[in-house]
Amino acid sequence: MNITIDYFLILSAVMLGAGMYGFFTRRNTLAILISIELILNAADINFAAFNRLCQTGIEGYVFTLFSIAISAAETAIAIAVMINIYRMLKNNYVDELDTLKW
Amino acid sequence: MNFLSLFVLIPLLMLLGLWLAKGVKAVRGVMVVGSSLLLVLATYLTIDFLAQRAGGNTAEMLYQASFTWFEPLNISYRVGVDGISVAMLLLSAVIVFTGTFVSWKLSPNLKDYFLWFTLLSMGVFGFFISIDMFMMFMFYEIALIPMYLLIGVWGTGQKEYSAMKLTLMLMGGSAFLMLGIFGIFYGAGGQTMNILDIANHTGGAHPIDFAGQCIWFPLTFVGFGVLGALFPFHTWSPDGHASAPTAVSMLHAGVLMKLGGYGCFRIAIFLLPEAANELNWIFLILTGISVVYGAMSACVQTDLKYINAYSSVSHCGLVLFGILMLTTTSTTGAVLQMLSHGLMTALFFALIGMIYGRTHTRDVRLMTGLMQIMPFLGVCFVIAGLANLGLPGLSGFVAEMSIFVGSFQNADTFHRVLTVMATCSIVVAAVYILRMVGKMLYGVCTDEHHLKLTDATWEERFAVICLIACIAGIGLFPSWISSMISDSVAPIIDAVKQAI
Amino acid sequence: MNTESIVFLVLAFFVALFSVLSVTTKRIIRAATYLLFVLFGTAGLYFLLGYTFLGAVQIMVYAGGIVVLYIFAIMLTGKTGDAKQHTLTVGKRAAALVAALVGAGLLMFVIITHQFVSQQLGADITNESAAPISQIGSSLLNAGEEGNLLPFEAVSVLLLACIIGGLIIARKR
Amino acid sequence: MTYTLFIILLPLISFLVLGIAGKWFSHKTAGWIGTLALAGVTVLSYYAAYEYFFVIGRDAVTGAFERQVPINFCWLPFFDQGLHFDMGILLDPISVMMLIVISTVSFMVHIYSFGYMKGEKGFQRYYAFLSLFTMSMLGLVVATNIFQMYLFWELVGVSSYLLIGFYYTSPAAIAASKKAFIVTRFADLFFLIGILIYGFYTGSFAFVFDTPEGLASYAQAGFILPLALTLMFIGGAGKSAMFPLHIWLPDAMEGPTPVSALIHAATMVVAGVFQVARLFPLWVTYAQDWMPIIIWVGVFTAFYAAAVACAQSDIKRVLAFSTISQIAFMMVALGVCTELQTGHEHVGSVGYMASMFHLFTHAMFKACLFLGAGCIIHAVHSNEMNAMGGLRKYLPLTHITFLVSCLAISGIPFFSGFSSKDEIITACMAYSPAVGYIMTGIAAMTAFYMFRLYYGIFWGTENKELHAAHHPHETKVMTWPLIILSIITVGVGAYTTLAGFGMFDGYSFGSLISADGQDYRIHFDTSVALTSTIVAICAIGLATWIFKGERQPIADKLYATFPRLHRWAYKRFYMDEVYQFVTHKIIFACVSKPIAWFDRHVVDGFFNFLAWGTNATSNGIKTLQSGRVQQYALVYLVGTILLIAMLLIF
Repeated sequence: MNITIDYFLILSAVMLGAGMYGFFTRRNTLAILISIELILNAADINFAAFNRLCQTGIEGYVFTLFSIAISAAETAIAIAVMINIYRMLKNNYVDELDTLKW
Repeated sequence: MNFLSLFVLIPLLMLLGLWLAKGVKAVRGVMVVGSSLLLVLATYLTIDFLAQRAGGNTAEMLYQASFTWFEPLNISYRVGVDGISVAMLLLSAVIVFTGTFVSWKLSPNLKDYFLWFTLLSMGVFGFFISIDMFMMFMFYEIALIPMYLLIGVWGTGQKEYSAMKLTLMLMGGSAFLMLGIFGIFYGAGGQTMNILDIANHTGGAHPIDFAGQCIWFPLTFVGFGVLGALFPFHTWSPDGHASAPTAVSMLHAGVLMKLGGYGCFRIAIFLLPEAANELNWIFLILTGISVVYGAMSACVQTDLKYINAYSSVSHCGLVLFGILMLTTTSTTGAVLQMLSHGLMTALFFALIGMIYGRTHTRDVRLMTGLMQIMPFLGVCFVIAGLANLGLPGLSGFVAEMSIFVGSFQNADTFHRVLTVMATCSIVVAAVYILRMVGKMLYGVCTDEHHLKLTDATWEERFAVICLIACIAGIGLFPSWISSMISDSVAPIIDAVKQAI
Repeated sequence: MNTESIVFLVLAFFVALFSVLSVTTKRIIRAATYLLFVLFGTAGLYFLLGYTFLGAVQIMVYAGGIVVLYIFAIMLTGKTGDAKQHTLTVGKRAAALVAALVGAGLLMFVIITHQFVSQQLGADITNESAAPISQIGSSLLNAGEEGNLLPFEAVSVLLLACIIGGLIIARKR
Repeated sequence: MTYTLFIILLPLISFLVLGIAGKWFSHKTAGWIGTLALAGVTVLSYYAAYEYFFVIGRDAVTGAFERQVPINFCWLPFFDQGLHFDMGILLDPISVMMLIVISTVSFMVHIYSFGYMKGEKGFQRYYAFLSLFTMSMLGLVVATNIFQMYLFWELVGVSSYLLIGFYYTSPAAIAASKKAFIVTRFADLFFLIGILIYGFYTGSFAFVFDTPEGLASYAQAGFILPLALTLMFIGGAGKSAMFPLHIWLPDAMEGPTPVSALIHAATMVVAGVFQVARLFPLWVTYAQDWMPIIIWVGVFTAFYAAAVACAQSDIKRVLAFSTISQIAFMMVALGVCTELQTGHEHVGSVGYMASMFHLFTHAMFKACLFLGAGCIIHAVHSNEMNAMGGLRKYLPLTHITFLVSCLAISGIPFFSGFSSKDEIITACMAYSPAVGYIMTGIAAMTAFYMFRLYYGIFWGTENKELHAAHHPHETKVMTWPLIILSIITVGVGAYTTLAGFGMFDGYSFGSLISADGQDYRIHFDTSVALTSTIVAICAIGLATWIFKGERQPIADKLYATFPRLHRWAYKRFYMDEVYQFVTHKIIFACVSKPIAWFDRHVVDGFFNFLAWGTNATSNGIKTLQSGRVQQYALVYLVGTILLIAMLLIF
């Protein structure tokens, strides 16, 4: 059995599916963020795998690096926002955060 | 500096003055000075206009001036007046002047109120001096928007609903209107927004072909007709008037509704003569219905303002009716009716407002014997009522007779029958006016709260007397103003007649 | 069946399992823990691909930084469970499930039907794409044809902005 | 004769002064201002009449009195067909006669009101309205064209409204004033339509139009001109209270009694007759076939009103119905007039003269009757006959003048009513004996109900308790007008009776006013005169037999025998109820209410529905914008899946 790119892609598809499911069903904002991390990771794996198995050069590699950096930044900000929201509204469930709605 | 522009400039300066004014006294001062200036200006304009006409100046529009405002669409700030506009400007000035006095003690936020009031009057004046379609439209919108706030903030009853309804319906009308205006603009070659240039095409056929006219005519007519309380687009009027504060009702019924009739004539009929000849029967039927229907509805209303609003529907229907009859007399009568209705309905609303301010009810069934308690207001109310039902010697008679005689000059049965139908309204008018007067003023006052009420204050008396003087003035000496109007109407009607 | 294959399969199973667990568990702290496992698994995959630096970054930044942030955030917001999950209607849950499954399925269909021109994991990996750290470093700081200086700078500015933003947003007023 | 302008201006000024500044005047000052203005008007009117008839006199060529138009100007131009609304003063025999009648009666009423209205609240207002009315009525009769007539016609309507509603605290007065105004305005609508038709087809609003073009357009118009005239007649019928538009007049008695005398007996109500007389040349020339309308409306009204008058118990109502009946006589007289040319060989033209003559005499004696009734009401504070009886002891002057007027209206020789009524019957006889006999019969009914009234008031059962409480008495200022009016009645009557029977050959009424303006000397047709006199005397005798005594067994028996008839007549044959039904149950309930409902619910409902629809739509769309990120993502995903699937499939 030879592991080709397909296996990586299927794995990342599973991760993506799981992430999406979590994103749709979770109510806690932090849980949603976790799901987003899953999705990002799936993408990262794809970058790395494509770069390694289908290509010469290092673009995918570098992109993965950037992706990790950006997701770190994103998480930091998101968590800061959520803590702030929690502090103000004592709540972090997405369906109840509707103060600014309409 | 063209002196017509003062009609826009003075309200602008008044706005500035009001903005800077501190305290109620200063606000009133600015309003009184400004509106008096406008009145003086309008009077001067009338005299000078008549003098110029007498001096042989036969130009279609006098005191013309223009500068380009927006090149790509050929929009210019272009002003000029003929007899009709002069009459309307005079009317507006009188109503604004008296409206100031009627709102003397309004609260809260007198200053804000007058700011919007002045903005509204600026729109009205601007509309009447403009001869550029787009400018007219713009001033029309300027006049509409403050109405929303004036009713919504200072109104009574279900004011938000009424304000919303009024604004939305009139805005709907403007949507049609804008379509129509752009239709005319592009139909006439997209070269000019100037009404005179479009109308006075040199030789040959009208620049807008017949099919095009038949599309743009209903659009513009309905667009302005909504404001002129054309059946079935009149329903904003009862609610709007009932909720509006007194001076706003005055200005709205007195002047703003006249924008509708004026616009119908100036744009729909003047610019689209062939369609006007062809399609006027539809609108004649609608206005004929308006006239009788409004009067009939007024008979069973119990709210004073509703009675007057429906009576306005009837009278404004008569305005459009007269215009659509397309004879010089009837159109002159229609303009006279605009003047007369403007004055008398303003008077009526002023009085209703004053009575309402005292009794806190507008239900005729709850008031009796007010004549004994407030004789001045009672007598003026009777005079207003008599003016409304077309008593000779007051302005309504002159206008109605001109319309009826003029309408009857159309020699076919259709127009005849409609005219006869419309004349029926004068009987019905008597019914609702007398019913109202009889219930409210006559009899013995039984309500003990009403017994303590006081008669009019000096500023109220002043406003009311001004209006009555104007009504009686037109009613007793109609020929100068009638001639002034017809001088301007006749060429237009001739042109329309020739367009067939 | 070479070693790489076995390792990959084990890692893939591990990652997939914890991904699913992480989104289905009811307790959020567990979800964070499962995420940690997923991230470790991913790092393993990078190692497997020969990208050791990437794997190290993955562990340091993700596992060491972000998950810790999560844990702190979860603790700060005080609620450990996603209790509200129960209130989600069956219909909505089913819709989400179906959408996720169909999405993933569609993706797999595309992956499987598409013929990728791919090398195999294992011996015949060329050195070119092994990407030694020196090459990465010079690429990141190179403004030339092959360089990635601009995105690098952009990310650095972004990170700076995030530091400041995070501070300001989360600051107690 | 430009000074005639002041005949209109004086009362106008008086109205404005009293109307605007009245409340600062004392009652006395206000009364004096009004009365002096009217005195001025009276003097001017008499002088104008003198000048018109005797200084200017007959035209040398035609031998007729020519129209004088001292003032005429375009008040309001209309711009099509050269139509214009003129205002001016037209003097011809009938307008001059009307000037005399109006100013005389109005002056009398002004004087009388000093006493009658003494101490009333709104005394100044009363005099202001009287001035307004007088002004309008004078303007009406001197109108130079039909439109000016219409203008003043409306004004008299309004002043009548204001005066009927003078006691505005009484519900009956309010209702009566409203009714009067609306009914007459309804009739005026037809008048207006008639004017419109007339103006369009003749190209003018003038009364007489004898240029060739005018004639041509008349000829073209065919039935149009009679139609226009008939429509105008309906207007006149409304003002003159012809059946079925008469219902307002009896109710109008709610106004102060002097007002009834002035407006609802002597002047305004004859406006319709005056209008027909004014347009009479047109009627005779172009619409002769339509004239029976006038006759039969008149005949029926005369009969109907006389019948109702026999059963009324309110003395003012009896007089009101008697007025209706008498005006109908005038109408009939105009209707039976078939030619313009006068002279004894042209019997067809007598009606015009007779009508005008009756208008004149009726104004005088009916005003006298009303003012007398006013004295009585003033004395006993009631309108009902059963509150009176035996008043001759308390009110001797009133009694005598009332008797004189009753004799006049009954048509007894040597009283003015005899001469004019006799001429009317002669004219009717000439037209058709049937009409003549019917009118004679109605004249007898007149005599009967007038003497029923007379005996009911001054003889019969005395209501002693009431009289003891009130001490009925007369006031001097109120009796003077009565005396003057009855002197006129007797004077005119004696003079014309003697002249008519050929005792001497002098001027008579016909010398001044006749259909074509020629001198026409009245000579009675002895058979007609004799018949009507005998009939009248019999009727009076009958009334005496029935009603004179203290107890009235015959009357009671009659009531008992014909209870239904009496009840129907008393209820005026339920005409008011019919109107009530039509206006309230049909027009209000079945037209106005549904229209108002339709407006609120259908028309407005449609726009509210539009608003609701917009709102509902946007509410529907709004739920899509739920603000839930997860839902968005789900939708986004579904969209993506669909797109990809589509790409894969196609």
